[in-house]
Amino acid sequence: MSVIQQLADVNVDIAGNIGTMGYGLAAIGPGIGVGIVWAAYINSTARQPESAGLTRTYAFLGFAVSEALALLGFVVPFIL
Amino acid sequence: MSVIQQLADVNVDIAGNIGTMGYGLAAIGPGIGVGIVWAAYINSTARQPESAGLTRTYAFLGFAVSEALALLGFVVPFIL
Amino acid sequence: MSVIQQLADVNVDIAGNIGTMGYGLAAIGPGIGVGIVWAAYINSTARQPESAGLTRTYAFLGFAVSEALALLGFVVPFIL
Amino acid sequence: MSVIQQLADVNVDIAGNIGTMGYGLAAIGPGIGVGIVWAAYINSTARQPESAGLTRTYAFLGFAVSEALALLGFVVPFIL
Amino acid sequence: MSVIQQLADVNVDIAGNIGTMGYGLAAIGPGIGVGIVWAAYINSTARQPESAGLTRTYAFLGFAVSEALALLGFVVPFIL
Amino acid sequence: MSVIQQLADVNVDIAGNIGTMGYGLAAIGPGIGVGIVWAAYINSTARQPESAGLTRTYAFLGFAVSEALALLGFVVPFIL
Amino acid sequence: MSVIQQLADVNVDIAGNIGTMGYGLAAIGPGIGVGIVWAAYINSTARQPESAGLTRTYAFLGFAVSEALALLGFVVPFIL
Amino acid sequence: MSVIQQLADVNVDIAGNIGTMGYGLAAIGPGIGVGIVWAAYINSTARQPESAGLTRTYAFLGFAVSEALALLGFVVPFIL
Amino acid sequence: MSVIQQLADVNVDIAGNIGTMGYGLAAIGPGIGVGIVWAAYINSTARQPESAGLTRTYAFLGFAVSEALALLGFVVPFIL
Amino acid sequence: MSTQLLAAEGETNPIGLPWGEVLIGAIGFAVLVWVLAKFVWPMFEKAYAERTQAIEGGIAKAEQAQNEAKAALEQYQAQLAGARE
Amino acid sequence: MSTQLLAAEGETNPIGLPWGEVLIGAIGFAVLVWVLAKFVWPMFEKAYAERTQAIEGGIAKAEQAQNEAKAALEQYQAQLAGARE
Amino acid sequence: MNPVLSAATSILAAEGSGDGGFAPPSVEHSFFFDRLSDGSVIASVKAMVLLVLGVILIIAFFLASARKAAVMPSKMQFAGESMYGFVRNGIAIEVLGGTAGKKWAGFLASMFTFVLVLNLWGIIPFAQMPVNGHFAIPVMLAALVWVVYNAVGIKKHGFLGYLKLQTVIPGVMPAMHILLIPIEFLSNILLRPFTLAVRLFANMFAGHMLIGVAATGTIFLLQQGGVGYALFVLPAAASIFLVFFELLICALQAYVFTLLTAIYLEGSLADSH
Amino acid sequence: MVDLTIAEKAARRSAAGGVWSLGHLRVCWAALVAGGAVLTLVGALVDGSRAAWGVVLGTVIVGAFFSFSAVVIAKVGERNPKGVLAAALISYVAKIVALGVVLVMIPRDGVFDTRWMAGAVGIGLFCWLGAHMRYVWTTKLFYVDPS
Repeated sequence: MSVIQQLADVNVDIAGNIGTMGYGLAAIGPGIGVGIVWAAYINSTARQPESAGLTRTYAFLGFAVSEALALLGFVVPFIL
Repeated sequence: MSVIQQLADVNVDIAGNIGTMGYGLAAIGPGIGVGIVWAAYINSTARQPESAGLTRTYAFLGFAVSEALALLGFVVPFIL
Repeated sequence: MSVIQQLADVNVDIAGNIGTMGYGLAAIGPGIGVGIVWAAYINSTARQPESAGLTRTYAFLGFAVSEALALLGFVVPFIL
Repeated sequence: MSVIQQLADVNVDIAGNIGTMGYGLAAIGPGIGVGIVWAAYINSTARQPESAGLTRTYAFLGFAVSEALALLGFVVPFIL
Repeated sequence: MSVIQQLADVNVDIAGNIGTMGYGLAAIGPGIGVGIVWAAYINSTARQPESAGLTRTYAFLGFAVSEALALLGFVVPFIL
Repeated sequence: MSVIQQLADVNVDIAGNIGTMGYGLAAIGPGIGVGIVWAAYINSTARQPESAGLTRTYAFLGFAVSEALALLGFVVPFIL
Repeated sequence: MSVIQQLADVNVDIAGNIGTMGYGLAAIGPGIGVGIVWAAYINSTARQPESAGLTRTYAFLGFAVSEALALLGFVVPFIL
Repeated sequence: MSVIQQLADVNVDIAGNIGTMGYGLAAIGPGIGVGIVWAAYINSTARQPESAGLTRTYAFLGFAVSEALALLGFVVPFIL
Repeated sequence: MSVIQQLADVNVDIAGNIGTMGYGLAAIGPGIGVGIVWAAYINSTARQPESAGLTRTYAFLGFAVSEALALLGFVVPFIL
Repeated sequence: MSTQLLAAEGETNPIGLPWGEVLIGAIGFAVLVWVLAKFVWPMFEKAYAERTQAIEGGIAKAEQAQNEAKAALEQYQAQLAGARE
Repeated sequence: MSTQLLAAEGETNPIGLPWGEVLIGAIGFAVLVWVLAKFVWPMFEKAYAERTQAIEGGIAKAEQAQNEAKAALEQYQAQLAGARE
Repeated sequence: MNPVLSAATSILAAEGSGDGGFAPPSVEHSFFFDRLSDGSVIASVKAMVLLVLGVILIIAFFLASARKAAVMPSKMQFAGESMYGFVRNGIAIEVLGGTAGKKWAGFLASMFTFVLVLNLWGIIPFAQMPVNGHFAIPVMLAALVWVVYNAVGIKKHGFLGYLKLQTVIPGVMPAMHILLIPIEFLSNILLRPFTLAVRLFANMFAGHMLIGVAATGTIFLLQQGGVGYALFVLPAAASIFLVFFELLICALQAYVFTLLTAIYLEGSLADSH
Repeated sequence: MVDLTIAEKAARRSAAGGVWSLGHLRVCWAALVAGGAVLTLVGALVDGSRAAWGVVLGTVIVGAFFSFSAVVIAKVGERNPKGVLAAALISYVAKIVALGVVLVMIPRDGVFDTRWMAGAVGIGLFCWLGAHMRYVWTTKLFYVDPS
């Protein structure tokens, strides 16, 4: 049995690595998260300027751990 | 029956692992969530500096459990 | 009829399991939700430290039920 | 006419069920929604501890109906 | 002309119904919307306990119409 | 030249209608929007009970026009 | 060299128009936007009932321009 | 070796233009943005009716920038 | 064994580079983050004009670290 | 129910509407509503009413007695006043 | 998947579930009943006690009020009778 | 694997170890294993038996509790009374107001108990099938509600008056009505019974499937042995947690169904939109 | 009296740069150029001139990317402090689109070695952000602008 009837007209021309989309997606969340952290730091510093020193450590920490998620997304394609 | 008429012009050149997109997606939520947690900690510390010690535990806890979801997304491609 | 004219140059090299994307998507919501819950707990504890014991149960409960959705997404690829 | 020139080097290795992505998507909204509900309950309990009993019913109600949407996404692949 | 050199090693194994993704997407909005409605009800009840009876009807109505959108997405795959 | 070595093992089994995804996407926005409208109505009624009659018209109006977008998404697959 | 061993079992059955997804995406933003506009109108009317007449024009205007974006998405598939 | 056993039953029937999805994506941001702009305008006008003239300029500006982005998405598919 | 029965009617016509999509995705999150940071700056400056100098420094930093993620997305396609 | 039958047919549509089930459900619900409305809810309402009667009616009766007592007291005082003149 | 399960249906019991599922469901239900008996039943008992208390108290109070009023009435009437003499 | 344990677990599973892969319970397995012929008349005999049994149980319970309704309630009477009182005071009178509430309290209480008991069959051992997971029952109830609230509205306002009440939002500029009337008609007249039915059905259906997946997963891991012994605790714990969650969902859906019925009735009886 | 000098320097910086000081740009450019120079040298030694040109391009991209918005925001902010949000977003979109065009235009096998360019962008990024963070962390800042 060998019934074939095909009328294709394909014209595909795609290139690239899916890892780029992976990084792109991984950058969405941290991009927003980092923004939220610094926005909170700016707001609280403006209201209580004397607390700037106290909270600066945590602002940098929050920024670093959120950013780390994006950088991990940068590494994932290499080890997968 | 065997009617074929095909005019393809394909030129695909894709590579990569879908797991990278999985990690990327898994990083969106925690990226934002971690940002929200630290933002809350910064805000509340700035307002009530005396509560910093009390809430620090929970800031780290919240950060850890939210981040864990992203790190799980890092592991999933290996065990699936 | 059998007109074929094909100039393909394919070079695909994709791997992976769609389940990873499923987990990734499932982690978005809980990632944010967990962040919101802990942010609320941090804020309310900082404001009313005496309420920390009262609300802690609910913070853990909210965290657990939100996180459970992501963990379910971890299991789904195995049973589907 | 039959001009073919193909230099493929394919190496695909994909597996999985689209239903996992369906569940993943269905978990996004409830994950956030559940977080919002419990955050509201934590906040209002911390502010008005005497209202905790009154609002607890509704916190559980909101949590259950929001969570149900995600669990629904869990069974959709079975019936479709 | 007929130059072919192909070294494929395909191993695809995908299954599923796109309707599951349709439901998943349809559940995102209502999942959040329902959460917002109940959060508002919890907050307002905690602040003005005497208004609980007045607003309960609207909380349930808002929950029902928001949820309806997800339930519609549950049956769309069957009728399409 | 004609070197072929292929070891495919394909097993695809996908079905469904893209219209379901269209409806699902169309339901995201209104699902959240409807929730926001009713949340605002609940909050404002709880605070100013005497304004309930005045704002009810607009609560129903806002709900209807937001819902309309989702219902339109329900119809689009049939007419497209 | 010509080693072929193929055991495909393809069973794809997808239908639909991408325009539906286009409309669905186009309805996300306006669905939320319309909700926000009416929520703002409800809130401000409840607080300052005397301003209802003043802001009504702008509520309808904001609703119209936001909704227009979705309705445009309804028309785009027809003219594209 | 040449074992082939293929029982395909492909039935893809997708139509439409990806440009519609482009427009849809482009409309998400402005749809929400326009809503936020008008909501802010309604709120501030209700609170300080005398500031209506001053803020109207900014509202229209924000609305224009927001809407322009969507119209850009509307035009791009035609010129691409 | 060679049972083939195929009735395809394919008509695909896609083009593009996945790297650009990855880049586009990577630009979304930082774009929102940048908006959040500067919105916080404007708000806090409007409330406490005297703190503008202090918070501006942090706004610049938050802005830079958030947009760095998008820049990183720019190079991913080159090294992958 | 035999295995062959099950194996022979396809799957049941989970959102199908077997009219037999609709009928049985409707009859069951109708019977439930009728029996409860006829024999149960009136009894409860009667019990509620009796209870209210027992408490509020008792209080009302007490009030009435009190009023009578007050009237008697007034009468007594009036007579007392009249006697003193 | 379905052939295996369908084949299994034939051998299973009229309740249509493999005993494993029944057992696990029963364990879960037992835990549920235990928790309800431990935490909810006392609340029910308390509510019942309160309710009967409230009704009894209400009736008793009503009766007491009635008695008091009656006693007062009798007293006044007695006084009235005495004054008339 | 231990032969004794193996035998035990294979009896528990009653479907053999199969080909080793995990087979989740199918819809047929969970809901339609004993349909009559092709299932177009009765899709599950067990569900119908449970339905009739449920009705009998409710009637028996309430007759027993109301048989000699006294001023001083017995425990039985207190249980029945508080259930009726919950619907009467908490739903009917609160939503519909005094007179209409007392009139409809019986109907709403019957509906609440009916839905509740039929839901609860899903977690009661040996029954273990929520009857409302069969689409026919929720559809029947929702259709009844639809007929009732429309009939009540038409009786009070007349046909055109009722249509105007349900579709026209007062105080809106006339041009908007072109958009609003169809939407309001759709969401108030057509979608209400539909969502009422689907909400109840989908929740019970999903809950039952979830419990089934957790239970079969536990058995599967036990049969697998090895690492399965370490992992089976997770689905086992999940299936116990799910019983609690299902109790919540059962009660909640019965409450939501009844309350929405009351709200829709109130919408038909109201004087304005 | 180290503190005093730091305070004086900060005051001078604030006064010199106006309200919208861009002092961090100098430090960041210094770090970036230093890193870029080292990497150019390494690239030239390892892979030849193409690698060196790639590193230079990458370094320029990083510097231009960060400096552009910073300058635009500062210029807008001096005149209309409320406009910084719009300035930030518009300049961000503009440079993202420009970068996208560059991404598509850069030839993979031209004068630039794109892999070295990518590496230079990554390393330059860290140099820049590190310098910026150190600047913010160590500079003495006033709670209130001295004006």
